[in-house]
Amino acid sequence: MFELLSISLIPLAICLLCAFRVPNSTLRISITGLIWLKLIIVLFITAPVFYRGNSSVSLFTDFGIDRLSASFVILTNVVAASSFSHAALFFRNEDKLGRLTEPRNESWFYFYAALFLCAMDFVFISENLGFMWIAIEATTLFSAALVYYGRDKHALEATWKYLIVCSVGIAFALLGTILFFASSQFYSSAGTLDIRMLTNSAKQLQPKFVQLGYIFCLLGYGTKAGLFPLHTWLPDAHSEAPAPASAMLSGSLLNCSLFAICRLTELVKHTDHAVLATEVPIIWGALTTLTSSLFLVNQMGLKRLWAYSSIENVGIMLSAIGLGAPSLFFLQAVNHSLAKVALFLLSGNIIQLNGSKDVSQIRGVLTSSPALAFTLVLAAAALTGMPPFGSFISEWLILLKASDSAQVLCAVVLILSLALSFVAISVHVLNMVLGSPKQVNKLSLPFSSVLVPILLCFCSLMLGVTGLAQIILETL
Amino acid sequence: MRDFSSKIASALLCLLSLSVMVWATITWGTELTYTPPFLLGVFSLNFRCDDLARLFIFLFSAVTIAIAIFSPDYLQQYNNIHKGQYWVSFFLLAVSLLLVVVSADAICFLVFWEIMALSSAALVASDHLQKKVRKAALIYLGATRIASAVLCAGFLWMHVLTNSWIFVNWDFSRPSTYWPAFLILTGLCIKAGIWPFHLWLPYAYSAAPSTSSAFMSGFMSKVAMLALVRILVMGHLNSPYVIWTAFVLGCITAFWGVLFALVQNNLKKLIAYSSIENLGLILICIAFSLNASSNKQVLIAHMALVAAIVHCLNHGLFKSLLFLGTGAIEKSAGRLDLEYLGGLAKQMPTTWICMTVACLAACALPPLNGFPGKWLLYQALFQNICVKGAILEKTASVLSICLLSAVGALILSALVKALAVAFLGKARSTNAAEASERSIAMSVALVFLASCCVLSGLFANAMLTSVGSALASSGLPTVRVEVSLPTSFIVITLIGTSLACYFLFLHPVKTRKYVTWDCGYGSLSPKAQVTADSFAQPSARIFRPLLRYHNLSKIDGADRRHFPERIHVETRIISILETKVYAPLLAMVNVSSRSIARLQAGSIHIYLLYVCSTLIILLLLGVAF
Amino acid sequence: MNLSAPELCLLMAALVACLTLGSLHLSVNLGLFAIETVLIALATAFMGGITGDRELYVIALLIFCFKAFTVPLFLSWISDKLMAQRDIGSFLPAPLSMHLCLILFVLSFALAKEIPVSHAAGHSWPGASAGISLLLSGLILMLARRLAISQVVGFLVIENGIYTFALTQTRGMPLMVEMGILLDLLVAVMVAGLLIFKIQKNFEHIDIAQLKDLRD
Amino acid sequence: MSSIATWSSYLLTVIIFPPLCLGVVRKTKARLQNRVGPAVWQPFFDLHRLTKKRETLSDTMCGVFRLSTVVGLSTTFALAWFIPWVPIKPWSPHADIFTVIYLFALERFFTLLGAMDSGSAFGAFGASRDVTLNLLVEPALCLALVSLSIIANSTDLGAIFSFSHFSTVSLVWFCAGTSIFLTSLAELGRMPVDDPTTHLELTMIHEAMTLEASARNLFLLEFTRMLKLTLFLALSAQCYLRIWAGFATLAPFQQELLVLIGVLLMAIFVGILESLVVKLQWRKVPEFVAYIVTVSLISVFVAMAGNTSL
Repeated sequence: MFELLSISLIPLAICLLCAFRVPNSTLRISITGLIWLKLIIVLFITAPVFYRGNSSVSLFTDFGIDRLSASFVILTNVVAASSFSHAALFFRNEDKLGRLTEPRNESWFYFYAALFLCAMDFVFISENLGFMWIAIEATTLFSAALVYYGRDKHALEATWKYLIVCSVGIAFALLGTILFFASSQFYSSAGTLDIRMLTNSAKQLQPKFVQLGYIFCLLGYGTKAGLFPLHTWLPDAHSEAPAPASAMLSGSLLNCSLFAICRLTELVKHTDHAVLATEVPIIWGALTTLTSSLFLVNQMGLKRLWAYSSIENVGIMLSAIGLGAPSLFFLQAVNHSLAKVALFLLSGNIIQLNGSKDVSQIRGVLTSSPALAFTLVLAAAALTGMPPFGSFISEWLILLKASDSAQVLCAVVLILSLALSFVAISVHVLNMVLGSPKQVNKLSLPFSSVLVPILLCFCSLMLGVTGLAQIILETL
Repeated sequence: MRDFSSKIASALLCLLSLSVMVWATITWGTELTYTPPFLLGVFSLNFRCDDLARLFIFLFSAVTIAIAIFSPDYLQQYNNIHKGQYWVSFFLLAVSLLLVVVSADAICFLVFWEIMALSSAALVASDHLQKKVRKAALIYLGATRIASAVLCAGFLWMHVLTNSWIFVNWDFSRPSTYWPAFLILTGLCIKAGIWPFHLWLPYAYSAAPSTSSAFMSGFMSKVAMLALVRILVMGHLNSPYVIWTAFVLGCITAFWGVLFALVQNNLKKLIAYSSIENLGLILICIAFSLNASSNKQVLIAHMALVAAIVHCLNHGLFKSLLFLGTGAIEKSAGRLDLEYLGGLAKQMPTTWICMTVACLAACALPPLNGFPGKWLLYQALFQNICVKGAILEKTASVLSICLLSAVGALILSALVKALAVAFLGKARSTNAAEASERSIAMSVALVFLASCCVLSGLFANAMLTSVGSALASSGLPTVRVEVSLPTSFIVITLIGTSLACYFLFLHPVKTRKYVTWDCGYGSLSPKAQVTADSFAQPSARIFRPLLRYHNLSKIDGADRRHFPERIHVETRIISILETKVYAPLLAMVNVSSRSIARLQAGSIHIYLLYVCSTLIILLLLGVAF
Repeated sequence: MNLSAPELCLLMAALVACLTLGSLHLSVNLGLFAIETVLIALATAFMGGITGDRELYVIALLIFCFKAFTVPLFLSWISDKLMAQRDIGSFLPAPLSMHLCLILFVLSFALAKEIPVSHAAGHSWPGASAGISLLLSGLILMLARRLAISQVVGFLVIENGIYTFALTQTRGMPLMVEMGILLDLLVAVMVAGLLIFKIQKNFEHIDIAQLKDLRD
Repeated sequence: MSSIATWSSYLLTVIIFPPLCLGVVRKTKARLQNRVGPAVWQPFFDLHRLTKKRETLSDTMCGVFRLSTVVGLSTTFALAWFIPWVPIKPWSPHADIFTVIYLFALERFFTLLGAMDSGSAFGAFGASRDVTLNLLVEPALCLALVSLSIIANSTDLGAIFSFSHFSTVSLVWFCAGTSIFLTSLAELGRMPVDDPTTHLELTMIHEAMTLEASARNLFLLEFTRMLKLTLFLALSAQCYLRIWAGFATLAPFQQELLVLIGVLLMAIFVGILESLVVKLQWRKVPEFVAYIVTVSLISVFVAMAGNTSL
């Protein structure tokens, strides 16, 4: 109970701060401080899972953490901490550029972002499928407000699509959850939604309900995760949200729904229908990877580009889940989140500098701001799985896992689409970075605005060149 | 100040290459293995340095020292090149190349291979304000990523089969390994620029600063060949399909490369195509060695392999010399289009002599260093005709001797064209007329490499034996090759008779200077000289169907026959591969991308329909499983 | 066919949902939705009577108060405010979509028969068929209608269907979960309502089919 | 035979025979054209005259021209020193066929550079045509020599020409001889390919390349050509002689005699051929060379068949 409170307390504090019309400059500093404090608290709460012998800790009825969820909670908070810290700098730049039309928007941003973060935490710590669903739906609602940050027609359209498509999708996940609940009533009349209990008694569950439930949940959470062709809301939402919000959407929201899918897949793998939980995610993951890398080729919106690349990574992670390797899923999620958050944050800066989201309008970043260009290239390399960055290791391990489990098609498709996405992304990135700038820009960003991305890239690098990945895999 | 930092960087580079050279010399003859105490992610790295790797380290040192001496002055002309970017990527490239050479397992190899690819792409993109350079960098990056994708697939497959990443444990003699072998071959071939994957190479090499093209062509492309030897040859590949594919690809590459070299008018592109030709030759050697060893003809296999390695080393030397010479021309004349050069020999004597040496070597003329490798390949092919064996293989050997001699003749014409049009005759532009040797350091670098070429040509026999022993110590059967090159004999005869002729006939004679024979018209202008285009025309016409060679001429004027007012001549060469294969492929990807993008139609109703239809498909899948 | 009271209510609710599709008038739609939800609340209460589960009464009350009363009122307030009395069109003609819905209603019986039923009290396949039918009607509503408010109504119908399914197959979810779901739903409707206002303000219409600016 | 005799006979052949061959060719042609023609030793006088003249160089030249003439002659001397073109040589080193071919290429490389040095359009035309011809001829020559090596199982020309052979391989000798002979016609700019007596610059190949040469430079160039002609004719003459199985059993001086006579006969044959055939149109030349390649290929395949039957 104490843990639950302490997790949710700081977001509430942030909300209060925002509600009390604190001046923006004070707000930025205090929120940055608070969010790092939250990260430290989260680390304290989750530490026992890793150090004590038992691999899971119950926090409250229906709430608890095991190693996987604890890792995801930490990841989410790291993403949030870097996004919030960068947001402070981002909004200061907006201020300077005179693009912050409505000062209240900023505090609204923090308000909803805090709630959003809280909802995401709850996704991971709820051990009850029902609560998990509620938390995920809550993330949709709060992040919709973040997407609507721009207050213009496009933002409105994106928000509406996001809200409706995700709600409908998530409704199916609710149906799936109910089916799981119903399936459990076949052996105990009260029924249960507790994932661990369901997993333990997997063989006794009503097979047809489990099958149907899994399919509905996959569809529902898949919509939220952005699997092809349910990803339709994703590029719109990611490109309309302000950069720090897109970073959180891509860096942690997608993990939430994938985490739910992962849990359910593990559950179904314990039943007699393991084939369903293996083949469908693998095929779907590979398909998503392939199609999204094709989407990347002619993509001209800067943030849409990263959105599609997120979809691609979701595909890879789904394949990892299907291959029965949650630890690899986590590793890939970490690497993807680090790189992607860095990229979204940097894209925010680039858009601020150039005043355009269009890739074909942005040229010569290297000439106009070398530090930005350098970080962008680093982050793009980290994203596309270039050694020695961490994603090389995780993607390679997933490929290895696929080929070792005789999923040749999956491996081939993954290799192909990874190559294609690398080519597509590098073409776009290099076109932006190299060459001479289209217009001479008098603005210059302080070095601090690339500080967070550089740190993230450094983390990604550390994951690649040290034995950290090995430690993570051994722990999970 | 910047210049100063450039000098420091080049000194550091020199130091690096000298120290690895010294290290390699000291440890010569021993086999060192090293596994760092830390992990790369979850993989442990394995390094192994045998004599074969050391040979390549020597090549590395020679090329790098020359480039390090050459670079600071060369880079001065480029205001657009960010020196920091250039040097950082150069160091990254150098170090990763060294580590690729000594890596003993697939992961290690792949990691440094990718770093090498990225840093070399960064080098290609050095002068990124030019559109052409950006395009080249992107093409290169794409090609190299596809190469590593194919390589990855091959490595993964081998890991599935052998459950090991260590190259030594990979045995390609079982039929199940044929496909992975094929994939690995393809991956390495893409990277080396073997036909039909060579298209990136002329783009990249001509767009990169000459120093980096020298390094890439002189050393990086060889590393792909070394990897072929390390993985496939030492893995005892015996699949006839793979071997014959490699052989045929090698033959086509050699011919194709030299054919396109002949018709290029840009000096750098010409040299880049000649690199393609040489890589084709090396691939022929390797494939031939594989074939012989699968037929248990150890001697021939050994000869061909030695030929491959020797040619790798020698090609590295003379090709980097060629590229650096090109750099010197670029610096003083500003352009590399042959139609703008001419008469440089008088203004740039050092460059001229060094380039002549390099061209002689590249034409494989004795006694320079291009000769031994080619000669040994000829010998191996000939031996294969003489031993008992399948008639098909013998015929292939005969045809490849035929092809090799044609290739030899073609490369001679291509390089004579380059050399003569650029250096001889009169200057075709004011820039060329005002060119001069600009820096002593650059000349020193050229002379250094040229003397390397000469020396390795003169001591070819020693080189052959040391390569042979290096191969033997690297786990291949030891064979003594009796044939030896009559190099010293040739040299003595040539020098003796030349001196005799000179002193007998030419030396004390008084000469008269006069204008070149102009049919009595007077005032022969530089424009009357043969152009690079017209020089290559008769040869190119023969291969018209392959080159898609078009020669259009338009003559204007009332009396067109006797008093033309304006003559417009245009030569066009179309690369069939580029227009008929790669352009459609790219278009296909583009079209599929665009058509899939149409799914994102913007209408929320359609999006909801997607959700419904996905549900139906999933339910059907659920029924199926 | 022997139908229990909750089953009867639910099937009637499903039929009402089918009727919803027949009209383009928003007030009619909202009224029918309210009736449908009242029927579901009733069924919940009956179910509570059958199983003796007290929680179900609470849930019935909540549904009645919020879903059947507040939400339709809120939506009709919006439509009054925006002066949108009628949906401006449907991709499927209204009568046709109603008929389609009726066909699906029958079809859902066939589907529901396939669902395994444990013999615990309350599990009923006619109830399940009502749930499926509601779900499908909601989907068709969302797919066919152009107005933003209609889409929200469609979403609510889907939600009703899922709730019906849960009610008949599991005797209702645990109270906490159910309340959480309801809360989410309410917030979602509120957010959607706010957005509808914004859409009216920005675009001067609430025709969702015209929101096609973001695409590839 | 004592070494002094060997040396002197060798040197005499090297110095006397090349001009003599050319003289014989010219004399034959003149006779066939019903002219008296110059004496067979006229080329000696020509050469002598060239050494007396004053040298004129183009002011565009950079020096590689003079180097090229020297290197050309020295390479050809080296070749004459390598190749066992006469049976009696003071010392016959390991004359590897591939080395021989690349030495020819070396000579050509410098000749081409020399031709381009003056910046004259004619020299460059000639050079351009010469490389075109070369790329066709080179495979033919290479294969012809390879076919000989196959039967001897060695790439050493010395071993080839001292090989005691079987009569079944006479066909190989014949084909290879023909191929070498025809190659020499193309290579040295003789009649069906090039007209050595033409003076229209645009049609010339080899003469165009030497247009800027005068006096001693021209002397060097001319002598190089004569020596090359002699080498080729001697090689083909030897090949033809070896069709007769008894040739190998003869004493060396008999062989030498026969070969020298053979060379002169070949020269006469060249003369006859030059008066009979017309110069081919430039674009038809590849077809002519294709025949040479075919002959060489036949020779190689016959040799392979003979070798495998061993």
